This record gives sequence, structure tokens and C-alpha cells, in this order.
Amino acid sequence: MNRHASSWWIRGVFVTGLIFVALLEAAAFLIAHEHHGGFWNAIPMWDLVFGFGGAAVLYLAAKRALGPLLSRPEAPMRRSRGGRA
Amino acid sequence: MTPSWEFLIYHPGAYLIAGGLWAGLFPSYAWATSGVFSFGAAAVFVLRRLPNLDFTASVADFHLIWYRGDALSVLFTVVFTVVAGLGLIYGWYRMRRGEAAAAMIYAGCAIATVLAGDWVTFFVFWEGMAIASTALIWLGGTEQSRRAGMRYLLFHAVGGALLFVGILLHLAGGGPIEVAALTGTGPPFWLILTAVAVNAAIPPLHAWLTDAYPEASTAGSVFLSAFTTKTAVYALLRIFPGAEVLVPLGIVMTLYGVVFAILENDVRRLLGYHIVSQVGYMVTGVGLGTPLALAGAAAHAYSHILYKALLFMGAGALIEATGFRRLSDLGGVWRRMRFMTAMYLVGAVSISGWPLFNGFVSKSLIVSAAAEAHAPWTELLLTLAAVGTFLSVGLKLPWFAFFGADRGVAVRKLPSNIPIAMGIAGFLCFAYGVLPFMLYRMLPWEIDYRPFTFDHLSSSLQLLVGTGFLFFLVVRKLTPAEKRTLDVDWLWRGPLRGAVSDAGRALRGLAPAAQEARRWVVTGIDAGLRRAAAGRAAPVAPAALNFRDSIGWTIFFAAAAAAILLVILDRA
Amino acid sequence: MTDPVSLRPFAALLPGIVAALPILLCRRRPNLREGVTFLAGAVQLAAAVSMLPATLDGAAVTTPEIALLPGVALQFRADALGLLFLILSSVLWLATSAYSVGYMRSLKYGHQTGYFAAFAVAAASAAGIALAANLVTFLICYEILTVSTWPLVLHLRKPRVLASGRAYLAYTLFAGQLLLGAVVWTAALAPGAGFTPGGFLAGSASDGALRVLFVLFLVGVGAKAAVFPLHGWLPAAMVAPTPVSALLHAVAVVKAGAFGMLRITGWVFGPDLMWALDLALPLALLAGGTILFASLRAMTEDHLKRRLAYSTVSQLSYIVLGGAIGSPLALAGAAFHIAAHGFLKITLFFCAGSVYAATGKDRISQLGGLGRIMPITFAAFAVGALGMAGFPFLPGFLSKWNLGLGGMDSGQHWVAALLATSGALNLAYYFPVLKTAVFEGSPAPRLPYGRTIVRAEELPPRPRLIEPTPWLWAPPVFAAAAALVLGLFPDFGPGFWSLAEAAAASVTDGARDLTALYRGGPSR
Amino acid sequence: MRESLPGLLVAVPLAGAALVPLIGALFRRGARETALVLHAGVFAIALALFALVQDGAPIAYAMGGWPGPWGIELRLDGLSALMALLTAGMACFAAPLDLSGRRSGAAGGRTSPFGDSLLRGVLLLLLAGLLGIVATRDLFNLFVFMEISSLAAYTLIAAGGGKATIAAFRYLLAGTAAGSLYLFGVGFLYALTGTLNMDDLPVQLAAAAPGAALATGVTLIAIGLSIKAALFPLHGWLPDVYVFAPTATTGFIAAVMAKVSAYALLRLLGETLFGVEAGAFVLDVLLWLGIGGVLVGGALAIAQTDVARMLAWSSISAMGTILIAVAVGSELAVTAALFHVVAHALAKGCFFFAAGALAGGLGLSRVQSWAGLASRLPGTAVAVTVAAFSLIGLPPVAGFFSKYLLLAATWNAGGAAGAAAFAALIASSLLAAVYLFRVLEAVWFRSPAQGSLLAEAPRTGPERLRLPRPLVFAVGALAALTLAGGLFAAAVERRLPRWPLPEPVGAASDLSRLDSARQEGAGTPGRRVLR
Repeated sequence: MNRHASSWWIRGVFVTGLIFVALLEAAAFLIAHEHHGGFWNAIPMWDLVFGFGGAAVLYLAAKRALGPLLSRPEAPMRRSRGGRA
Repeated sequence: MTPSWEFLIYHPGAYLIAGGLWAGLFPSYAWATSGVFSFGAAAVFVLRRLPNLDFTASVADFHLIWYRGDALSVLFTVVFTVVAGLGLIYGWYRMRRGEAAAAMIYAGCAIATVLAGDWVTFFVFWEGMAIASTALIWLGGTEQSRRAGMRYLLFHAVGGALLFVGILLHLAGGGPIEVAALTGTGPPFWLILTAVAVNAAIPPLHAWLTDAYPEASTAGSVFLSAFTTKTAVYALLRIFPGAEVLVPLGIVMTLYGVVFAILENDVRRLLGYHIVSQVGYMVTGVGLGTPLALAGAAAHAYSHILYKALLFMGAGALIEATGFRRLSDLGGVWRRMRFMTAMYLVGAVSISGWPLFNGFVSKSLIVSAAAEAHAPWTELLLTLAAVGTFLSVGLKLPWFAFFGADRGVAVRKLPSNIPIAMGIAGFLCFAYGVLPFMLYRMLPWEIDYRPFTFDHLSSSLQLLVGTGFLFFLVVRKLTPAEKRTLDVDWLWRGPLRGAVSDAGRALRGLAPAAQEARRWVVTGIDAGLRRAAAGRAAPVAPAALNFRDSIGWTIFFAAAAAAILLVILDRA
Repeated sequence: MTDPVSLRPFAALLPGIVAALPILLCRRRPNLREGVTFLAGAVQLAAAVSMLPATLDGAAVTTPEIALLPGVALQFRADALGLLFLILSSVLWLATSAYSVGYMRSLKYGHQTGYFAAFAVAAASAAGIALAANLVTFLICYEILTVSTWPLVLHLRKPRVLASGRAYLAYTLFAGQLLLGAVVWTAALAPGAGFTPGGFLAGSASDGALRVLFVLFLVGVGAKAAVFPLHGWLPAAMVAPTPVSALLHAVAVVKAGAFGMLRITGWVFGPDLMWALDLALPLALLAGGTILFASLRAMTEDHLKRRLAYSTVSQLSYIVLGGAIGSPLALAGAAFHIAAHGFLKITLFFCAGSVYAATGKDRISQLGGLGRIMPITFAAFAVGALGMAGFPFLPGFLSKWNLGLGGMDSGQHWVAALLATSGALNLAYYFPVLKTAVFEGSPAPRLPYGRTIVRAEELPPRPRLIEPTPWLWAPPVFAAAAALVLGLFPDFGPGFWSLAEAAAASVTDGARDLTALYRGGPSR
Repeated sequence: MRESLPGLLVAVPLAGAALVPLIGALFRRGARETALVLHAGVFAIALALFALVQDGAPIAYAMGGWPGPWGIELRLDGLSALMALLTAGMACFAAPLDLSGRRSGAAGGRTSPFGDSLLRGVLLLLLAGLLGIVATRDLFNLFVFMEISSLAAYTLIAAGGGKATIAAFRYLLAGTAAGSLYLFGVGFLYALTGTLNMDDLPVQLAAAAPGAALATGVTLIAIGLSIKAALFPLHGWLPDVYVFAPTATTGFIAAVMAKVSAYALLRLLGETLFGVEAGAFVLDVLLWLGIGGVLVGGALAIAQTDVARMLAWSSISAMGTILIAVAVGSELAVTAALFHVVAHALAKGCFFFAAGALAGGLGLSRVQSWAGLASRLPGTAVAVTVAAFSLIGLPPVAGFFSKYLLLAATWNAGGAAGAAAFAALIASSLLAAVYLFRVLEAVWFRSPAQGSLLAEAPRTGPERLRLPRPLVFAVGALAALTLAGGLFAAAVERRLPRWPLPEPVGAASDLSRLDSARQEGAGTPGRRVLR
């Protein structure tokens, strides 16, 4: 059906997310203070960065490092793409 | 305490096991009835808050504490009962009676395991779970499910064997018969820990899970997702609170699971990796050993059972509706199964730790406990795992399965029991998320923890949003490939299996040799003697005497003996 | 307590022998003939049970000595271990007789009269082995058992069967002659050679001589107990009709060997002497090796009965292992395993035979889907398989548990590990049978291209049940039920567990209350 | 009456040997019946003697009224009474049979040149000779009886015709050599001591200096009797004789003849000459030869395809067994030897009668030709099975108990030789199991070959296979006795004479007591220290 739906989604989520994050960061900067644990919690916007960066690290670890190493083709008999249009 | 069988009245597991046996033994239509009755009865006694009593009974000369209703076991009993009921509803039309029977017995055994007060009872139902869940996997009905079930069974048999030896060593060393925290770190400690680690799917002992769970039927995997690993978490909480070795193991689990989940294509296999990951939190919590951490582990197990069941139901609904089980075959079906999509998303946000959902209130207990225990790296890595969880379960899976490019997969209408079960599960995830004290007050450890601080909310949300940014940045690269990821199960599906079957074959290969040797001994003597005797024992020839002849030899020997003896005696 | 002297043990021995003649005479009236068998079995069982109270009180009903030769007497005594074996074999003889009726008739086998007659004699000689009070009596019954089972092994009279029969004889007669030598030797060392709890050979000869004597005994009874490498006859003997494999090659004959092993280690040498002579550990290791070897070997067998046979090889070594270790719990576990394995293995053999009688299939790979059309049979099979693996509260568990604890008592911690490994291996070779029979075999539904999930409604319909005649399914159900009862209440009925405990306590001077330490309930 | 019984024991069959052919010649019939009566009478005499000597006192009969040591004395003690009883008993089974029976190997059709009654007389002569060997106390008289029995045996064997004639001739060669050697040996002893009386000889020998002459005498006697007893490696005459002789003859001589020679060996070496160094030495040699015989006989029996030949080699093995026990010579060993003599005689007689009946009457001589026997001749099959069990030594038949006693005796003997004998006896059982279970397998579990006699013969009706009634009686009775000997082993054992024998009445001998080990071990199983 609509094969280009994904771009619409991405755009929407991006815009909404950006606004949300901006508000969130502002509030956090103003209100939040009960940090504990590692020194990094004192870094502003740390959580946002960590969410992005952490996901990137995991993505890279999985897709770039482990994927080529560990991915093997499925049994040829079990391919299924395009079976049901 | 005099042994009695009265406990059977109070034992929710007994109802489920009895119901399962009934369902298995009698014609098909009986399973639903027995399911309702057994689950209902179990639920009644759970709702009556389970008497905090011990019941013992004597079986086979073992005086067993069949039932020990303290707070920890009650917590798990409650959630097990709930999820058993949900699973029965979910599988109402899908399950055939054998499957229902296996599922009920499986659930009953899990409940009985956590209620077991002594090691023998514990072992009994631990093994019972393994058998019943194997049957459940086998009832998936495909060749893959049968093979995976066999591997699963063997893996658990090894685990059970370790547990058996560990218990024997523990008892022989004078340890108490009650299941309690082990003191000392001798062989029993490590044996039992390894056995529990098998069930808890701690890498590298985890691959049975991702191998077998996707191969069960859709309803079967809902049951599977709930009991075995969480019983192991219970066992860790009971037996190994504060065992420091668990912290690194747990952290490894959390990350291992998410990394593999990012690579995974099969829906339920992906979710299976997330069981590994989530149980990692609990393992870490047990290892941290502070009351908050232990409470967090217990609470997270509780939450996890609910949302993971919901996720497996969602995945199952997807598979049932479309017939496909891999992300690369799916996409864009949300319009045709909106409710199911929504409920799946509830599960996804729960597991990802979104505020207002139950994962948030329990996972944060463990992370906070790590922080309070001044284990910042633990905290950091657990947070990293949370990021990965959201990335794969919260974003990748729904994106490629429900949203994303619509591949026009036909979706058939599902019977209403499926949305009902998912609805209840989703509601529970949400309810505990907004009313965390409902969960906290059941915990065996007194905790004073407020999840909904602004700081906590804001950091969680930032984290999730940050992850979301990355996801949409690399979404095309995340497109699941039609590939299979090698995991440690390669070891025993490949070399180890080969080694065992080679050993068997080698021994079998000895058989012809042994048989040949036997034949040589039995008939070879025969044939050899015949050959040897061919001349000597031949029938009489009408010719005159000669030395080839037996009479000739006789006379020769007689004469020779006489001569020799005479010579000897003459000398003497 | 002095042993009451009575002729009652003969009442347990004679029915089988006496019945052989009327069985032969009733050749033309099969129902009457089988009636005689049942009557004999009932009398034997009743006689056995009647001796139970005295035995449980710690006294053994003993017959007067019947002198055979100077210093050689025939004497029977119903002590705890013997009575355990006797009651087991009596009960299972009755069950197997019923099963034989169904099996032999539904397969229309010939020579049934000779079959039942030989069976009766074999049952009687098994009873004689159980009750033998001295080595000579044991030997005589042992040899008669060999000879009386030979026609049963050869029942089908095909060339391959004849070859197996020769292998059977080659092993058992060879062993019997070595046993004869050992018995003569022992009788020379200790006149009378009566079984004495705790052994009687200590100090009677040099260590080296006693070791050689033990090796003779080991080969003599070890061949029947199918200890590696003397196990070859057992799989070969699977050419016999299934009831024969069931009773004789799962219970009577092989148990006679394992039982003899217990007698030798516990009542001739005695655990203390075994350890003093450094024989206990090698024997235990040999038994352990047999357990592992046979388990691995069983996995490679596709022929169901042969797989069961290798399983028997493995399981019998549990008993040998317990006898070798000789600690109270290990002996109790080993003695109890005689009964436990008896019920479980006979269940499995009955099931294998029922499948063969109903469908003509005897290979595991052919069993696909049969579990769904023979649910009773395979339910019983599942009980047997789980019990073999030592699943809790099936009887195998109790024996394994005690063997493991007994091993630890003697400092042999590896025993527990071995038993656990063996349990896992048991699952590995029994459950594929269930997997194949119950969970596969119906033609797989043809899935639409790309689909990998079977929907409920696509599963094939349940086929019609083909459970055979009750004569064929009732005995396995009985045996499985008995196994369940025995697992949950090991003292139910004849009190197998009490007997096993009493036997172990008598050998080890009752030095320790067996149950106190580990099963005394909560320690608070 | 009591005192004359030993004389009657020999005289009755001797007279009968003349009487029966006479009746046959005069009346044409009645010879068989007369012979039967005489056999029964001899058996009755033997039985009476056996019963009478149970009190331990031997019964002596001085021939011609001349007492020993100058006269020839016939004396029956427990040992000889037992042998006499066995011999006379086995003869009773052979007596009613057709003594000129054809064997499959015999040249067809031709009847014996002798009349039936003559052969019956010869059988009585054989019996008289054997009983004489058993009864006499005189060395030369023993030779005479030995020759009588041998000549009678040659005749009976040759009556089989065909190859039996050749076998008989070759037996004659070996037997004559044996007799000659024996006679030489006796000559040496006589020259040395001037006496032939078995009671007097030890007394005289004690006075005589040991030397080469004595040793030579002992050795020659031993070799001569060993040939008669078919002791390995002097057994060569035996297989052909047992295979080709007529059924009745085989059954009889296989059961007792070699054993009577073994008895003579025991008498002479174990009793009369035991005090002589050479006598003890020869016994040690005999022990090892016995071991060799046990193994070689058993092994070559396996190699046979013909039932009778297999049984013949089995007999060689059995003679080795008996000689082992004789050579061990303790009380227990001799008891064991005697038990084995009885058990083996019964079982081997049974088996040979059956084998002869099947081979001679039906042409079933090969092991494989017995396939399916049980379905056509079930009674014979059962009897053969019992006999086979006894030969192997399986309980509960007689052979088991003799095997047990033999093992106990050899074990008690100790030493390398004792251990070797022990091992050899166990091995012999295994070898016997190999060749006898092959027969049993064929009999019970193999199907007769297509077209063979057993396959064609109807199972019921007048056309069904049957054996001659006297044979059925012999086979059945011997099998029953074999079984009874096992079931009542204690009773049998109790009636066996004890060794060393009680002090001979009126003998001045003290040499039979020279074996100190035996005296120490009196009452308990004896232990002769073996070299």
C-alpha cells in the first residue's frame, strides 16, 4: 500500500521529539538536582546523549561488529519473502 | 509439625497440576473446563493471600515441606497464577488439550517450585517444569519444535543433574533440608548456582531459551516466557542473595541480550533475547544484595512476567494473524490489527521502562539500588541495556512488524480471547505502572522508594528520546536481514552433538568387532579345532599302521614313554 | 533373633517347577494351561508374602539343610534382600504371564506349551536364587535359570535367533562355570559357604588369593548382570519374544546377576573386606563405566528393544555400583533399585511388545504418531522412561538418591555426578522415543509457501485408537501404576523400601539409622 | 553263601558264556532269555555284594580254597563292589539289545558270521572278564581277566562288520601291546618279590630295595593299564571303536570298560604300589596326562560332526577327568572319581545307546541330522538332554555333583598341579557345553532338513518313528538314573566307598598307610601334597 509511509512517520516523530526534548531539558535544567552515582550524571543533557550514544554503541556493536561475524544465511528452504504478495 | 496432606487444599500449584492431568487424560472438551476450574481454584487461594504456613507431607519416606507460604514465594505464586490464567485465556482456541495439559502442569510445577520449602520438593518440581515445558515445546507441532525441544530437554537435564548433585552434596555436608540461602561457597554452592544459572539463562548457558521458545506454538511460548527463568530468579533470590558473582553475570546478560536482539529477525527469538536481557537485571539485583536491590529483582520479575507475557501474546497474535514469524516478512499491518498493535506497544513501553508502565517502577529499583550501592559502572551499564531494550523491542520490532513499509500481508481475524487476554495483561502493566505501591507492598523487603520523582522521570524520558533519535537515524540500516545469528548453541548443535554422537557411533562401531571377536571365540574355536583335527581324528583308514595314524601314535607314545622312563629310572 | 525353621520357602520355590508338568500335559487346553501358570504364580506370591512378617521382624524363615554332598547343602532362607527379589519376581511373573497370554496369542506364536513350561521353571529358579541361603544353592538355581531361559531365547527358531542363543549360552555358561569354580574355592575356604551379612571371607586366605577369587565371582555373576564387557549377550537375547525380554532380561536373569553381585559383595566378601582388598573402588568404577558406556550405546540403537536392553545394562550397574560402595545408604539404594528397575523396565518392555503386537513395528524411527493412537501404552511408557531417568517420586529416584548419598558417605563424590549424568543420558535416549511416538508421525500439514507456523485447525485430526487387547495393555498399566505407587509410597504393600533398608542394615551391622539424617524432616 | 558270592560273581557269567551259545545252538531260541536271566542274576549278585560290603568288611573268596598270598583271592570291598555293580548293571541294559547291530558305517546287509547266541555268550564273557578284573587280588589273574575281557570285546566290536572289523583289529593291536606291557611289568615285580598277591606285594616291596627293576615294573604296568584306560596320549584306539562297534557294545564298553582299567590303575598305583617311589611318581605324571586328556579330548570332541565320534572324544576327556582324581588320590578325590565314574557311565551309556539307535537304525549319525529330533522322538530328546546336562555338569543331574566334588578335590590338592587340574576341569565343562549344546540346539530348535527322515516321518500313527523297545528302556532308564543320581546325590555319595579303603581283612600290609598326609587329613577332605 503506502510504501512511503515511513518518511512521514520519521518526520513527525522527529519534530515532536525535538520539541519535547527541548521542553524536557529546560525543565531538567531548572528543577532536577537529585543526581547520584557516577560523575557523568552531573553533565547536562547527559541522559539524552547517553540514550543516543548508547543506542549508537549498541547498534554499532551489533550490526557492525557482531553481525558480519555471526550472521549466517538461513536454511535456503526456509526463505519466505514475497511468498504472499 | 505433623505431616499432613491438608496443604493440597491451599496449594494453587496442586490445582493446576491436577487440572493439567485431568485435561491430558480425558477427551478434548474437558481441558477448557478443567482449566477454568483449576485456575479458578488456584486463583481463589491466591486471592485469599495464601496462609503463611508450612505444610509437610511424607512421601517416599522423605518428609517434605510442600508448601512454605512466605512473602517471597507468595509474590511469585501470585504472578504465576495470574499469568497462567492469562495464558489459558490467550490459548483458549489455539491450544489443543495436550498443550493445555502441559501448560497447566508447567505452571503448577512452577508455582509448586516457589512454594517448596525443602530441597527435595524444590528439585521435584524443578524437574517437573523441565519435562512439562519440553512437552509444551514439542506440541508446537513442527519438526523444528521437536528438535529444539529435545535440545531444550537435554540442556535442562544437565541442569537438573547439576542441581541433583549439588543438593546431595549440600545435604551430605550437613546442610539444612530447607531451601534457604547457602552459606559458604563450596562445591554445592557452585553446582546449585550453575543449575539455577541454566534455568536463568545466564550466558553462556542461555541458548536453550532463544533456541526453543520461538518453536513452541504461539500460546505455548506465552507460558514458556513466564515460568522457567522467573523460577530461577526466585531461586537466586532465595538461595544466593548477595552473591557477588551475579553482578557481572547479570550485567553481561543484559547487554548480551540486547545486542543479539538488535541482530535478530525472528519475532519471538528477539523477545527471547530480551528475556535474557531482562533477567539480567534481576540477576544483577540479586547480586547487589541490598534490600532495595533484592526487592527490585523481585518486583522486576513480577513486572517482567506480565509485560513479557503481553509481548509474547502480541507476537503470537501477529504470527497467528499473518502466519509469518520473521520481521523481514512483516510490516505495516497495524491498520488491520489496531488493538493488538496497541497492546503490543503497551508491553514494549513497559519493558523499555517508560513512565506509567510497570517496567519503569521495577527496573528503576534495581538501577537505583546499583547507584545507592555505589556501583556506578553497574548503573551505567544497566542503563545502557535499557537503551538497547527500547531500541529493539520498543522501536525495532514494532517498526518492522506493525509499522514501516506495508508489505500487504494478509491478516485474518483472531478470536476474541486473544484481545481479551492481551487487554487484561496490558491493563495490569499499566495499573502497576501508575500504582506502584500495589507492587511494592507485596515485596518481602520493606522499601521506601518513590519512582515518580521529576528527576527520575526526566532522565528516563531523555534516555528514551535519545534512543529514539538514533533509531530513526539508522532505521534503514536496522532492517532485519534474513539471517540467522550464531549463538553459543552452535556449540552443542554442532561440535558437542557431533562429539556425543561420534562417541556413541564409535562405541557402536566397536560392536561388529566385539561380535566378530565373540564369533571368533565361539565358532572360531570350533572351526579351528575342526581344521586341526582334520587329520588326527579322521575315521579309520583300512591301511596298515603308520605314524599319521592314531593307533600308531598310541603305540609310539607307549613305547616312547616306556623307553624314556626306563632310561630315567636306570640312571636313578 | 533365631531364624524360624520352616518348609515355607519351598512353597515359594516349588510352584514353578511343579507347574511345569501340568503345563506340558495341558498342551491341548491352552486356557487350562495358562490357568496353571496363574495358579502357580499366585501360590508363589502368597508363599512369599506369608514370609514377610517374620522377615520384617528381623528373622528370616529358613528351611532345614538338605545335604547334597559332604559340606554341600541345599538351603533356602527368606532374608530381607531375598524376599525383596522374590516378591518382585513373583508379582512380575504374574503380570508377565497375563501379558504372555496376550502377546503369544495375538502374534500366533508356536510352541506355547514349551514356552509357558520353561517360563515356570525360570520363575522358580529365580525364586531359588532369591532365597538361596548359601553359595551352592545359589549356583544350582543360577545354572537352572540359565538352562531354562535358553529355550525362551530361542523361541522363534530362526537362524539369527539360533546365533543369538549361542551367544547367550557362551556368556552365561562360561560365567556359570567360573562361578562354580569360585563357589568350590569359597566352600573350601569356609565350609558351607552360607551367605553371612557382612561377609565371611575376611582373613580366610591371602589378599592376592581373595582378589583372584573375587575376579572369578565378578565374571561369574557379572556376566548375568551384564557388566561391561560381559554385556554382549543381553542385546543379542532381544530376539526372544517380548515377554521373555520383559521378565527375564529385565527382571529375573539380569537381576539374578545383580542380586548375586550384592550377595557377593555384601554377604560373601562384605564391604569392609571389599575396601580392604582395594576391590570396591575398581568395581565401582567398572560399574560406573558400564553405566556411561551403555547409555551412550543405547542412544545409537534404533531398535526399541535393543535400546531398552542397553538401558538395562546401564541400570543394572547401579545395583553393582551400590554393592561395590557398600555403605548403608548405597546398599539400600542398590537393593531398592532391584525393585524399582524391575517395575519400570518391565513397563517399558511391555509397551514395546504391545506396539509390536499391535503394529508390527519395533524400530523407534517407525513409531511416529503411534502415541496418539496408543495413548495408554505410551502413557505407561512415559512413566517408565521418567522413572528410568530418576524423575522424583518415581521409584528410580529413591534408589539414585540413596546411591548418591551412599557414595558421598564413602567419600566417592563422583558417584552422585555419575548418577546425575546417567539420568540426563536416560532422558537423552528415552525421550526421543516419546518425541517420535507422541509428537510426530502424522503427515505434516502442507503449509502455504513461506509459512512456518501450524495453526490449530491445520493439525491433522486425531486418528482412531488401536490399543490392543486388555491382555496387552493392562499389564503395562499395572506395572506403571505399581511403579508410581512404589515411587510415592516405597513401603506400600510388601514394603520394598523396608526390605532394602533391612538388607543394607544387616550387612552394615545396622550401624546407622538410614533415614535419620537426610529424610528426617525439617531440621528445626 | 556270603563268602561264595565273589566267586559266583565271576563264575556265573563265565559259565553263562558257554551255556548261552549252547542253548542257542541246541534250541534255536531261549538263548536271549537265558542270557537275560543270567545278566539279571549277575546284577543281583553284584547288588547283594554291594549291600553286604556297606558295613565296611570286604568279602573274600579264595579260589580253589587256597588262601592268599599263595592262592588267588577274589575279594570284594566297597570299591570293587561298586565297580561290579556298575558293570553288571550296564551289562543288563546292553543284554537285551541286538548285539550284531549295524552301524551306518558298516558294510550294508551282511549279518555277523556269528550267531546271535554266540554274541550273547561273548557279552557274558566280557562281563566275566571285567568282573574278574574288579574282583581279583592277584596281579597275574588280573592280566588273565583283562585278556578275557579284551578278547571278548574285540569279538563284539568286530561283529559290527565293515569298518568295525578294522577298528577291532586295531584295538586288538593296542590291547595286545597293553597286555604285554602289563605282563612285563608284573614279571618284573614278581621277579623282585616272588609274589603276585596285591596284599602281599606291598609287604614284600617294603623289604625289597628300590631300584630300576621295581621302577620298570611299575612303569610298564602303568603304561599298559593307561592304554586300556585310553589315557591321553594313549587313547588312539578308542574313537574308531566307539564309532563303529554295534550299538549295544558301544553303550556297554563306553560306559564301563575304560573305567575298569582306571579302577585297576587306582588299585595298583594308588593302593598296592603307592608306597613305592615310582608309583607316586607315575601318579604325578598321570595327573598331568589327565589334564592333557581332558583338554585334548574336549577340544577334539568339538571338532567332530559325527555324534558318536564326538562322544568318543568326550569319553577320552572323561577318562582324563577320572585319572586326575585317581592321581590326586585323596579321600575326596577318589570319592569324586567314583561319583564321576557312576555319573559318566550312566550318562554316556544313555547317550551312546541313543546315538547308536539313531545312527544304526535310522542312519542319523551326524549332529546336524539330529535336527528336529524333539518333534519326532520327544522321549529320546529328553533323555539325551538329561545325559548332556550330566556330561557338561549342569545341575540338578548327577554330573554336576561329580564335577563339584572333582573341583573341590583338585582345589584341596593345592599346588600348581591342583590349580591346573581345577582349571582344566572347568575348561572341560565349557568344552563339553560347546559340543553338547550344539547337539541340543539341533535336537530342540532346528528344523529337520527338507527330505530328511525326520522331516518326512509322520508325527503320529503307526508309521511314526519308534526306537526298539529295549533301547527305549535302556535310554530312558539311564536318563532317569542320571537324574536320580543328581536329585539324590547325597544318598549316592553316602554309598560310595571311602578312600583309603578299610584295612583289608587278613592282610599284613601296612604300606597302604604310608601316606602321612592322608592320615593327617583323615575325616576331612584329604590333601596330597602334589609336586
